[in-house]
Amino acid sequence: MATQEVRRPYPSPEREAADDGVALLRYMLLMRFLEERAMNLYRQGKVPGSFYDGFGQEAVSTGAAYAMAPEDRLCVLHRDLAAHLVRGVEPARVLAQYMGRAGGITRGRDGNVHFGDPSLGCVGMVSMLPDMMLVATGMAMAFKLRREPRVALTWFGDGSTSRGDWHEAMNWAGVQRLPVIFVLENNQYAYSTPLSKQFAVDPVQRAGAYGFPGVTVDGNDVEAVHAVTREARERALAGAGPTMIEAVTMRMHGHAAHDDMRYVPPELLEEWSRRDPVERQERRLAERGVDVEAVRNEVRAEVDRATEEALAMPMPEPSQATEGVFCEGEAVPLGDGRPVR
Amino acid sequence: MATQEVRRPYPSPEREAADDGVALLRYMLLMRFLEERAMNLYRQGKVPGSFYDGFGQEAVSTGAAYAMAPEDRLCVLHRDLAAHLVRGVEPARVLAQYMGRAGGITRGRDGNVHFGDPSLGCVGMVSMLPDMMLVATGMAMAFKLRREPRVALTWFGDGSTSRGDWHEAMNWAGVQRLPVIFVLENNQYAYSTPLSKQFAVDPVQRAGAYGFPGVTVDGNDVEAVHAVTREARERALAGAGPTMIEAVTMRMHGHAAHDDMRYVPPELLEEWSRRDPVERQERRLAERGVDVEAVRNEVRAEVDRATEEALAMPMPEPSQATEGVFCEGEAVPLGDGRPVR
Amino acid sequence: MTTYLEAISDGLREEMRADDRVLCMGEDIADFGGAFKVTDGFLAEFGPDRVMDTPLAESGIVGTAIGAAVVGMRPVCEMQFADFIACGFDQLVNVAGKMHYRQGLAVPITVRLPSGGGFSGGPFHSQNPEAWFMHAPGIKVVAPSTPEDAKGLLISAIRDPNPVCFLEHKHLYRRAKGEVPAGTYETPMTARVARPGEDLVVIAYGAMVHTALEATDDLDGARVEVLDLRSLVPLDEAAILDSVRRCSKVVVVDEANRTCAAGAEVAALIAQRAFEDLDGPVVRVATPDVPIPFSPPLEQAVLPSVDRVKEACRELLEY
Amino acid sequence: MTTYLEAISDGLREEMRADDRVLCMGEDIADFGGAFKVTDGFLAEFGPDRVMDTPLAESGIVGTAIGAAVVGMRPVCEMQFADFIACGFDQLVNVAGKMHYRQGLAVPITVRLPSGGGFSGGPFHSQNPEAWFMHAPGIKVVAPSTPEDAKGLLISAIRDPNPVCFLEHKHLYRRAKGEVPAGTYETPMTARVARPGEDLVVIAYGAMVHTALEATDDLDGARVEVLDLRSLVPLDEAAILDSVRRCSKVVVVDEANRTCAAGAEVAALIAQRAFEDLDGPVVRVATPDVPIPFSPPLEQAVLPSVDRVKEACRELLEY
Ligand SMILES: Cc1ncc(C[n+]2csc(CCOP(=O)(O)OP(=O)(O)O)c2C)c(N)n1
Ligand SMILES: Cc1ncc(C[n+]2csc(CCOP(=O)(O)OP(=O)(O)O)c2C)c(N)n1
Ligand SMILES: [Mg+2]
Ligand SMILES: [Mg+2]
Repeated sequence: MATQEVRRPYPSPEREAADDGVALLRYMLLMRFLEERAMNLYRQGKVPGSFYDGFGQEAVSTGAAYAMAPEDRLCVLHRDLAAHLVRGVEPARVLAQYMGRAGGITRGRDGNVHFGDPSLGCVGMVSMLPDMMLVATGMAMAFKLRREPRVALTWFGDGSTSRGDWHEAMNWAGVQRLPVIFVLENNQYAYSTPLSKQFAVDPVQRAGAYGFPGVTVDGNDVEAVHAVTREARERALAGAGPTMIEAVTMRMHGHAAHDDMRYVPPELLEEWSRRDPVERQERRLAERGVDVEAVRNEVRAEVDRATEEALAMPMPEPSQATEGVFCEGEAVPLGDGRPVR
Repeated sequence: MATQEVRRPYPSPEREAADDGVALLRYMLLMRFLEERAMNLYRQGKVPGSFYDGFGQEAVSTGAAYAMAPEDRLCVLHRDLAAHLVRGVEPARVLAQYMGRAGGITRGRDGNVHFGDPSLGCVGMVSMLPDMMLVATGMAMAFKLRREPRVALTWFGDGSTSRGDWHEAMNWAGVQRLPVIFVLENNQYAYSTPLSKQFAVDPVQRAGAYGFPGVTVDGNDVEAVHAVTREARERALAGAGPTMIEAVTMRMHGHAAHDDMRYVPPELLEEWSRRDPVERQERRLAERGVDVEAVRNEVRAEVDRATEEALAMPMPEPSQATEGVFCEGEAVPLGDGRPVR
Repeated sequence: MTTYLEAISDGLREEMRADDRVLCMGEDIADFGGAFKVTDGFLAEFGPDRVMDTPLAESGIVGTAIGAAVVGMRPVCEMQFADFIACGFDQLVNVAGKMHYRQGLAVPITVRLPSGGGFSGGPFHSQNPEAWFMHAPGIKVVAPSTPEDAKGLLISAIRDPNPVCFLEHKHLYRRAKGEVPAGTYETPMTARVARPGEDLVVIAYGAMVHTALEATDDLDGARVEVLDLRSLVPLDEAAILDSVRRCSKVVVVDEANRTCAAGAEVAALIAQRAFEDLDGPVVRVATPDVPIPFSPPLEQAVLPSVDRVKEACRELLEY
Repeated sequence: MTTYLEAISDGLREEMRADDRVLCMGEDIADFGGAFKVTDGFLAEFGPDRVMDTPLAESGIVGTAIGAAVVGMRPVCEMQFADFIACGFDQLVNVAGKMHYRQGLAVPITVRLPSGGGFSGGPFHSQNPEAWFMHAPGIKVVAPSTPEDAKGLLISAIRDPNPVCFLEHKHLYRRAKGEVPAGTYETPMTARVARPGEDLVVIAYGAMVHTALEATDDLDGARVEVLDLRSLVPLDEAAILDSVRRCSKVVVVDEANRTCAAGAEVAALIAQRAFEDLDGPVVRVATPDVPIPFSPPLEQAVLPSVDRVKEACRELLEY
């Protein structure tokens, strides 16, 4: 698992904007098609347990992850598949992960989006939300202590803002002015719980009381998310401390595959479906003269190939179930010392 | 322990202001003299473990507790001895508590200010700060659900604001607009940790982001603390929700008896000693024509009597050490159904 | 026939009808009826004051429940999964557990913990946390295996003046079925002989009672007793010792991670108090000390299976 | 002669000198040098980047330490008292403990836990929380009893690529004294025969090793072995079974609350794996399941005393 080979490069933030726009679309599409495929596999009984997706929120993970450099470190959350793809996780391994196959990122040990590829500088989330806020804060703390020009970033949901760890991370990051970016994915619901039961005031307004800016961005505009994250990253690198970004979006599917979302007013879904982030970026690129259909076809073909590949992967060996609880060798830091991507 | 007899009444908030001023002084003096006595007993080896006091902060617990009605409920913190006295705890039982005697409020089971007299409507704190924030919030929640015109109040320190439970309580109280009052006792330090290492922005400024007001008050002016708490109580009763009160004060002694406070600049102590809350209230009352010396003498005599009484109390029986882990009878609510004081 | 899940709903509903101090708190339990639908329909019947959707905050849930309990309510908290109690651990262990001993104040809260594995829930949706709370004084811990007991023990838990962890095994929710008495009744916090026997006793609780029964149903003609603990705190020592006295051979089955689990306590108790009655080692079958893996072949490899229990019993019978 | 406390300081200091990835985090550890002065003088020597006063936030301490560890640091976290780890429980158990198994990522953090009672610390400053972490896969747990081992085990813990809970017993801080080698050295996470014997073995760890030694020093001429576990995870099963084989009688002494404690695990292990070697019941001496009371007569009544251990040994010897 801790294979640390050099992986294929990913688009650098220094690229041309037009080119970036296509890359952004590509990752959003890849996330969407992969999740759609995974949902089919789930319906076919090939994905054990439950299945969670980020339909309608693809811009948030894509835009933010794309603004990060290879040496930055990410804690990726459950609606943020695109972040893994941006970092370079192969689609086949994602599908294998969902299906609990030996070739999945966690080799069947964990499910769903509970993974991170250490060689790509990502820590997989734990279910307990938003525990990863503190992990990201700790990574940023190490960067600052070592005077490395690197940034940590993590996502979290509107519901997650209610837990104590959220506060401890915000406070810590503020006191120490750490190079960390917190992306609040405000998708209107936490499972069935609407914002009004979660907080009295939008949490982005709390940022100031922790000593750093909170900015709200249209979470369905991938270029806007990208731009605002890039700025936050520059602030962090300049020693100006953390930024909280609130990306306003909508969870267009149920909390998980079993959830019929009765509790969401249909008008709300309708309204948000008109703001679909993928279609929006497609329209934008079409105006810029990009052959969007070609990109879609390319991505679709990639997902088809990935599906075949993943389905060919074996299930893990039962005999391995008890291996690796402890690290027996050297502790290899997350993607350390190497161009992780 | 769960004796629920009717206890002696305590001064009602409806009393005359002048009269109140004396009562306020009386409780501040009682706290101060009792703690001074306890410190002597500690030095004589009669108080096991450690010893914590609230020297210089007497106005905060006195003023706030005095604004609460008998039917209100309090979670009292470690610098807030006066709150217990205001509620009606007998001084002898406080000294017995410190000394681990059978007649102490917890009968030797817990030490220091870790006590609450259930029959007086108080819950004793646990050490884990600020866990009681949530307990107070829960009491307020019950009051609101039952539509009872009652308020819960708790104190907490500047350091305590960093912990997750603080946030969970603030958020919950805000979402549900609960009749709860949070008193931040900003005494400049958490053990040896100064404010600057604890937070980037004064926590009173966070209150707004939870949906309720945060007000700052001179924590060394007992009448001011009393007035602001009374207002907060009225807001709560009117259904307007929580208030956070920041009482700015100074911890004039070490964190506990063993702490020499090397880390506090002497100038700071000197500056604050000029603002001593007891002397301030004495000056104020003297101007109002009160015979302050008489009050002092009265209180001193009370503490002498209490000391004798406490010293005469036996230590608890070892055979009782394992009793009462579980409640075997009826669950009697905190001072329920009776005029608790 | 009522399912284990329906029995829990039923018990909770009946007790809410019987006692208006009872209220439910948890994430997504009102409008949505709970992740497992235990409180489905409760909002309509009891209203939002008694069926409360809370913010996503487990310490908040436990802590505010404690506050409400000490002023006279009887809160029933739902953890969406038992695993999340780790986030409310301090309030439960330090505030609720020690309250009565320290100050004679009762904390009548019930914490419902949907626990256990077997359906690819992975490392964070499959845990059996009961031993943590057995090792925390002042907290009762019950873990029913049948619908009848699930209902009765939930009612007992709610009526108990102490904090009670109510372990409801997710894998039993729809699998375990049985007759359930109507109305309210209390199941005592004592063990129950699930099947009498005399050659060997398998001691278990929760889902493992079913594994034990299945494993020993037809074990080469041996008459195997199955003792269903039902309650872990208090632990029915008399019943355990009695079974051991009669059977002389013991297998303790526990779905939790082996080290310091409930099974360890039971085995240690027997090793001290029933040493003379033993005709063989006290055998434990448990999940090894690994996080519960997600993928079915891995998960099946670690959870105690019918086959593993069978094998352990056979070996011990031959001892 | 070096005290246990000095030995811990010394080990930490030496390892900080030897490895600049090591940093200390905790409440009041920099300027003040820690509530027990373990890090006294560290700020001056290593500066504020490596000796960090944190906000009052245990989950924050553990969680940020995890983050720093996964990117290459070796954080040593101090809980001001072990009891406060309840507030950082989730991060330790769910994030740190399961990280390597799930994703092959090492979390080399050490969590220092000043634990134990005996000095009127009361219910919140006297706990022995080790069993909670023994019951959480992926976390190592060590508990030295001597200055030499305290230093060596702390260095081993820091160098270990896994999360390690380091239990330092407060009652030993100034009471336990001994020779301590200079420089850095690692003490293995295995048991140690504190005193060889053959009539009975007392198995203990931490402060209870001293209680066991004192209790059995002159026990009517019996040759009593004392096995100091030193490490609870990994647990040195071979050493335990070997002692039992040689002595045939066992008393397990544990200062923690009895139910599901480390002592329960040791007793259960013996009951299964050394049954044939036993010449009597596996006797446990532990603190009953009560919060640790404050007042000296009450506290003394619950903590395992020299007398209680003596009595248990005598009874068993006569068995
Ligand atoms: C500490 C904790 N409690 C409960 C859960 C169960 N749970 C899983 S997702 C979820 C809702 C999360 O809402 P939000 O943070 O808004 O993220 P979203 O799923 O909307 O992206 C809940 C309650 C959890 N994962 N963690
Ligand atoms: C959760 C927790 N961690 C650590 C401690 C140890 N401790 C006791 S008091 C204290 C400082 C508290 O500071 P503050 O909240 O400002 O209260 P003050 O003592 O200044 O009134 C600390 C760290 C504690 N009581 N609780
Ligand atoms: Mg959400
Ligand atoms: Mg303070």
